[in-house]
Amino acid sequence: MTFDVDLIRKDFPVLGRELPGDRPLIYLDSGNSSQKPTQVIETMRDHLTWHYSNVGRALHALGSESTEAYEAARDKVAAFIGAPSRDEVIFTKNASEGLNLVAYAFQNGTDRFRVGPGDEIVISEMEHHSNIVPWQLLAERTGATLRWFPVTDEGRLDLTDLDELVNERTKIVSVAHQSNVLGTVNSVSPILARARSVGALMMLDASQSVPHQPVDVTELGVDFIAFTGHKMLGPSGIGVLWGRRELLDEMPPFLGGGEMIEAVWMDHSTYAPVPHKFEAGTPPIVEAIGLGAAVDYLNAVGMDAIKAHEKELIQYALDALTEVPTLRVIGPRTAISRGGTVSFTLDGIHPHDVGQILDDVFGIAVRVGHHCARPLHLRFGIPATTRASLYLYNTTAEIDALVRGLHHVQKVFG
Amino acid sequence: MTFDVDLIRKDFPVLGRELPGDRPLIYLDSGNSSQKPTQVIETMRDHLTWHYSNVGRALHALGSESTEAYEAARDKVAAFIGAPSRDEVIFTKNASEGLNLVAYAFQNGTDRFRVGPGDEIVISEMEHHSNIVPWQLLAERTGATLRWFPVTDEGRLDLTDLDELVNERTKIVSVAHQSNVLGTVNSVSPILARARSVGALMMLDASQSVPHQPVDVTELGVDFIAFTGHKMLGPSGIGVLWGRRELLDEMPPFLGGGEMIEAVWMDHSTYAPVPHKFEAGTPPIVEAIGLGAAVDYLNAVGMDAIKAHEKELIQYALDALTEVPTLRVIGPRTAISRGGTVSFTLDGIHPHDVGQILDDVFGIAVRVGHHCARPLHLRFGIPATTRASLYLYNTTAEIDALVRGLHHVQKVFG
Amino acid sequence: MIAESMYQELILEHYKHPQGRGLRDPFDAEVHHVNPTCGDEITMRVKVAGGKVEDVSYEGQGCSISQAAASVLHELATGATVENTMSVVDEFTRLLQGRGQVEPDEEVLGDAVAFAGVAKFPARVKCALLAWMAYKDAVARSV
Amino acid sequence: MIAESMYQELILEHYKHPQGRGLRDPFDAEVHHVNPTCGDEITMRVKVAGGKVEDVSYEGQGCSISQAAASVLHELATGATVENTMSVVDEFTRLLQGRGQVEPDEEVLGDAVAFAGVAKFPARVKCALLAWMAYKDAVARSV
Ligand SMILES: Cc1ncc(COP(=O)(O)O)c(C=O)c1O
Ligand SMILES: Cc1ncc(COP(=O)(O)O)c(C=O)c1O
Repeated sequence: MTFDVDLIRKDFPVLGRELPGDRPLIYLDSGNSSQKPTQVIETMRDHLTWHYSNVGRALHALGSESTEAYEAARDKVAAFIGAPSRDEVIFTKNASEGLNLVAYAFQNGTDRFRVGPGDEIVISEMEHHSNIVPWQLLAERTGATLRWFPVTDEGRLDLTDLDELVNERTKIVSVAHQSNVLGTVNSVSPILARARSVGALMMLDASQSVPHQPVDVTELGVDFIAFTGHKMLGPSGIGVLWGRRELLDEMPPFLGGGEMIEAVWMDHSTYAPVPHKFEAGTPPIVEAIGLGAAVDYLNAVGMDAIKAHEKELIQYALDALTEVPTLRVIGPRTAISRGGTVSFTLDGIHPHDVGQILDDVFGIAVRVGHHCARPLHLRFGIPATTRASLYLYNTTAEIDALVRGLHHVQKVFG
Repeated sequence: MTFDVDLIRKDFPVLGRELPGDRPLIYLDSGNSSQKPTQVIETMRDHLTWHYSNVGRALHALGSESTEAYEAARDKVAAFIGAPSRDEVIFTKNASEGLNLVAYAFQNGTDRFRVGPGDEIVISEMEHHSNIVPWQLLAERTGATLRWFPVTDEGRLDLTDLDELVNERTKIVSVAHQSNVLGTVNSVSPILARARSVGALMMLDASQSVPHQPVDVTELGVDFIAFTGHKMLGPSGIGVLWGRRELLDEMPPFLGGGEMIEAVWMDHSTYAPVPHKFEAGTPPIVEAIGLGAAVDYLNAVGMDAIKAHEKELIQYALDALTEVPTLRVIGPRTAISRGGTVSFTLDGIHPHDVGQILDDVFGIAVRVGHHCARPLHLRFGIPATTRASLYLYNTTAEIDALVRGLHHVQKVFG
Repeated sequence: MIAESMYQELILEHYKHPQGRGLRDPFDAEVHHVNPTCGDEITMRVKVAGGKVEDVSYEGQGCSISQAAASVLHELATGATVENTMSVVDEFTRLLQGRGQVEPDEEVLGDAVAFAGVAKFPARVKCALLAWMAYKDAVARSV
Repeated sequence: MIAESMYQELILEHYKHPQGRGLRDPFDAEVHHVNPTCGDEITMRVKVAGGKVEDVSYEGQGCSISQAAASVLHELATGATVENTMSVVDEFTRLLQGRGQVEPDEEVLGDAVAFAGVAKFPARVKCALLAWMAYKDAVARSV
């Protein structure tokens, strides 16, 4: 399959939608959440209509169909990220749950899964709140210390003090694989090498990388990654935590309930092996199946092709945006080691006003605000930015429309 | 709308499905998970196809459409359970998450939300694992003591020692509103009165009651209830925790991440008011919207009518099952204070064999095993039961088929 | 061309040339309000004497709607009776929360009627209300 | 009429009349295995001497498939060489995990070939394997 954006767009009905007032939709907000191809929607609908039942527990015909489809989705996800074992793929409700699950392990666990006063946790200043707040809560509740990598003016991780920041007291380092604001793709290996040398574990928030580039956990060499279905053409309500088997085995249970147990007595329980140990209660069945269909779709297009397409688009966008007077890009200004997300400010015009006029006048959907990364915005001394985030279905024509839109915004506020 | 089961069945395409080998599907496993009407499936599909975007964060046209649909679902659920305020309705991924959320509050909170050695938590022997394991984990991690109500031979809560079990040391009592095995509907008021008199909080696991009878939290008078979308015609991946506003306000955050914050700095955060405080990360958007459609459907049919229909069915089933030799019902044998769920054993035949033959020969879907209530089975001295659980779309003809099927099973193993 | 109507000339004018901006002494109460969804912030001071609003001073950052709303509030409130301003605040709130279905009372609202278009945009309603809620809070604390 | 084929005469026979049931002394190793999805349990003892299985004794509860599988195992293993039984276990495992696609080697399996139909029912595969996995485990611990 050669990459054909027009063909791809046909799979996403909403991209052909007209908003009230004859505005064709121009969707530049995939970093927030992506649209869904018909293939995903129809897979879910078909399952709900003809094959649905609870998984695991049911032995009847529908139960087997649901269980097989659900577990097949796990196989697909495992293969998609190069997981050594399917049992290392834990379905969560979103990326946030995966990050919290690991953070809670350090509150409830023993030995290397236990932090207290004197222990350190390292994150970075460019994190999404979902990779900040769980660790803040952990630190607060255990007395451990939270530390973080600063960010350079160019929007890259500042590793100058790596050896001081990640040290013998560090239990875990958790950073974004790709920033949802800056677009920066962080280079993992120097941090990982340091973490390994001091015996710390390392987690990646891969929410913005897995949807946009080939990700192989074996190659990455980290201990955990979390990502989320809705940003990769899948439905809401489903996320993934991947972790090394021996670590998952060692971690304490997170949520208790049906399906995560081996045997229960009133006064104690034993737990199922992973992945089920971490999947308490009825899982997001149809959502996992939808995510499986999304993975099939991404594979059919090809993650390399998607990455290449986005690289072209962002190169084009970075060039085109330089024409807009006073526009300041927050993050790398070249298409090197960055993905298809660009955030910017315009002098004297608040992002809310930018977003509203782009939407109302041109049907252009961008995200405005701090994008759940308030500390990063504080670091750049700005309360908010306007963000355009691109995906496989976007085109250079849409970027042209954005630039025209920004000129118009400046006219209104001129 | 008068209750017409034939009309209702038309809304559930799968009920007209033929399984391989010309077996019409007879679905008697709704206590495990219910089927979905076309109205729910199409609502989800339409949203995914034309209106989907992330909620809360996005200001553009699709963002508003998704946010309005998501929040409208909250309004529907709040009205459905008679919640004094929509802000008391928290969307979770399932009932288990809601139960764990409250249990974790007692690990991470302060004052009345804090347990330690000497404090007691009271559950019952008829609980689903999802209302046992979270409290076991809490007790284990804090040193609190877990205690439980026994169950009578008839399958009712044994309240003989109520005053001793629930005492000044009790911090919370959490019991099933309706048992998923016995069908028993527990009477809440004596326990609640005692809990109130000693200053304990009270939670109901309403997973099996909200789908099957009118439930009004104001009338019930308890502090928390948890239930789950997939058992009430909604999709998987969505559940509800309802709690009293002042308690939810007092509880510590559970999962940290996007959308549950007010402001974030690197070293601390402040949190959004409820319900958002407890909805970290991208919520199950389309799933909540699907649940809203399920609530609309249930309202249109009428919860009183559904309850009455199930009462007729269970009366019929209890009578019909007495004809099957050696069949022993576990749970109340009369249709008083019980719902449409019946579990039983057959002498010398393991439930797995019962379930398999019912399914393979007749297309009858029942659940077999301990139904995530192993302690209850231990209490009755049996490893497993066969369970038929009924819902609005079931008929007496289906119960007749079950009885015929059981006779056949006995022939095979005779 | 849907929402440009939201950006009334008057709103843009107040945004570009905010009236009474800056924090001034003396004051009876100071409050700080934040809109967490967008990060808009306002610090507001009121000085009340004998049932009359002597000064409303403020400092803030945010979008044109939130900033213009503060400026318009300053103009309407300064010099008016507290009682009077409270009925304006109530009417303004009613208008903004009316999802575009409420017929505004121009008599009461004066210039603030320019915000009628904002009511159709749920996500922006909080922007318009930020300064006005802060004002209500500040007045309550000043007594 | 799909799965009645799963309930072979031979399986029902072993279920109704289990062979070698009961825990006996002497033994070299005892193990307890549980199938958490259905609660089936088995306690199994083996006595091995000079490379030969002298006794396989067991006690358990569960469905016809799991109980018959234990009974068949007892018959096949008792008196055979350990090595020989291990190849039967391997072939049995291969058959059961083959999702109904594997052609069973009757030569190796003997009576155990009756379980071929179970392989088509993923949820029941664990029932059939319970005793056999327990046996493998017990033998490993006996050396
Ligand atoms: C009584 C009861 N409580 C809790 C649950 C758990 O619900 P879920 O699996 O959706 O979390 C169930 C159903 O499985 C149930 O029947
Ligand atoms: C970098 C990053 N991390 C984490 C998340 C959280 O994902 P979710 O909201 O699905 O939990 C997001 C998206 O919102 C993100 O962009």
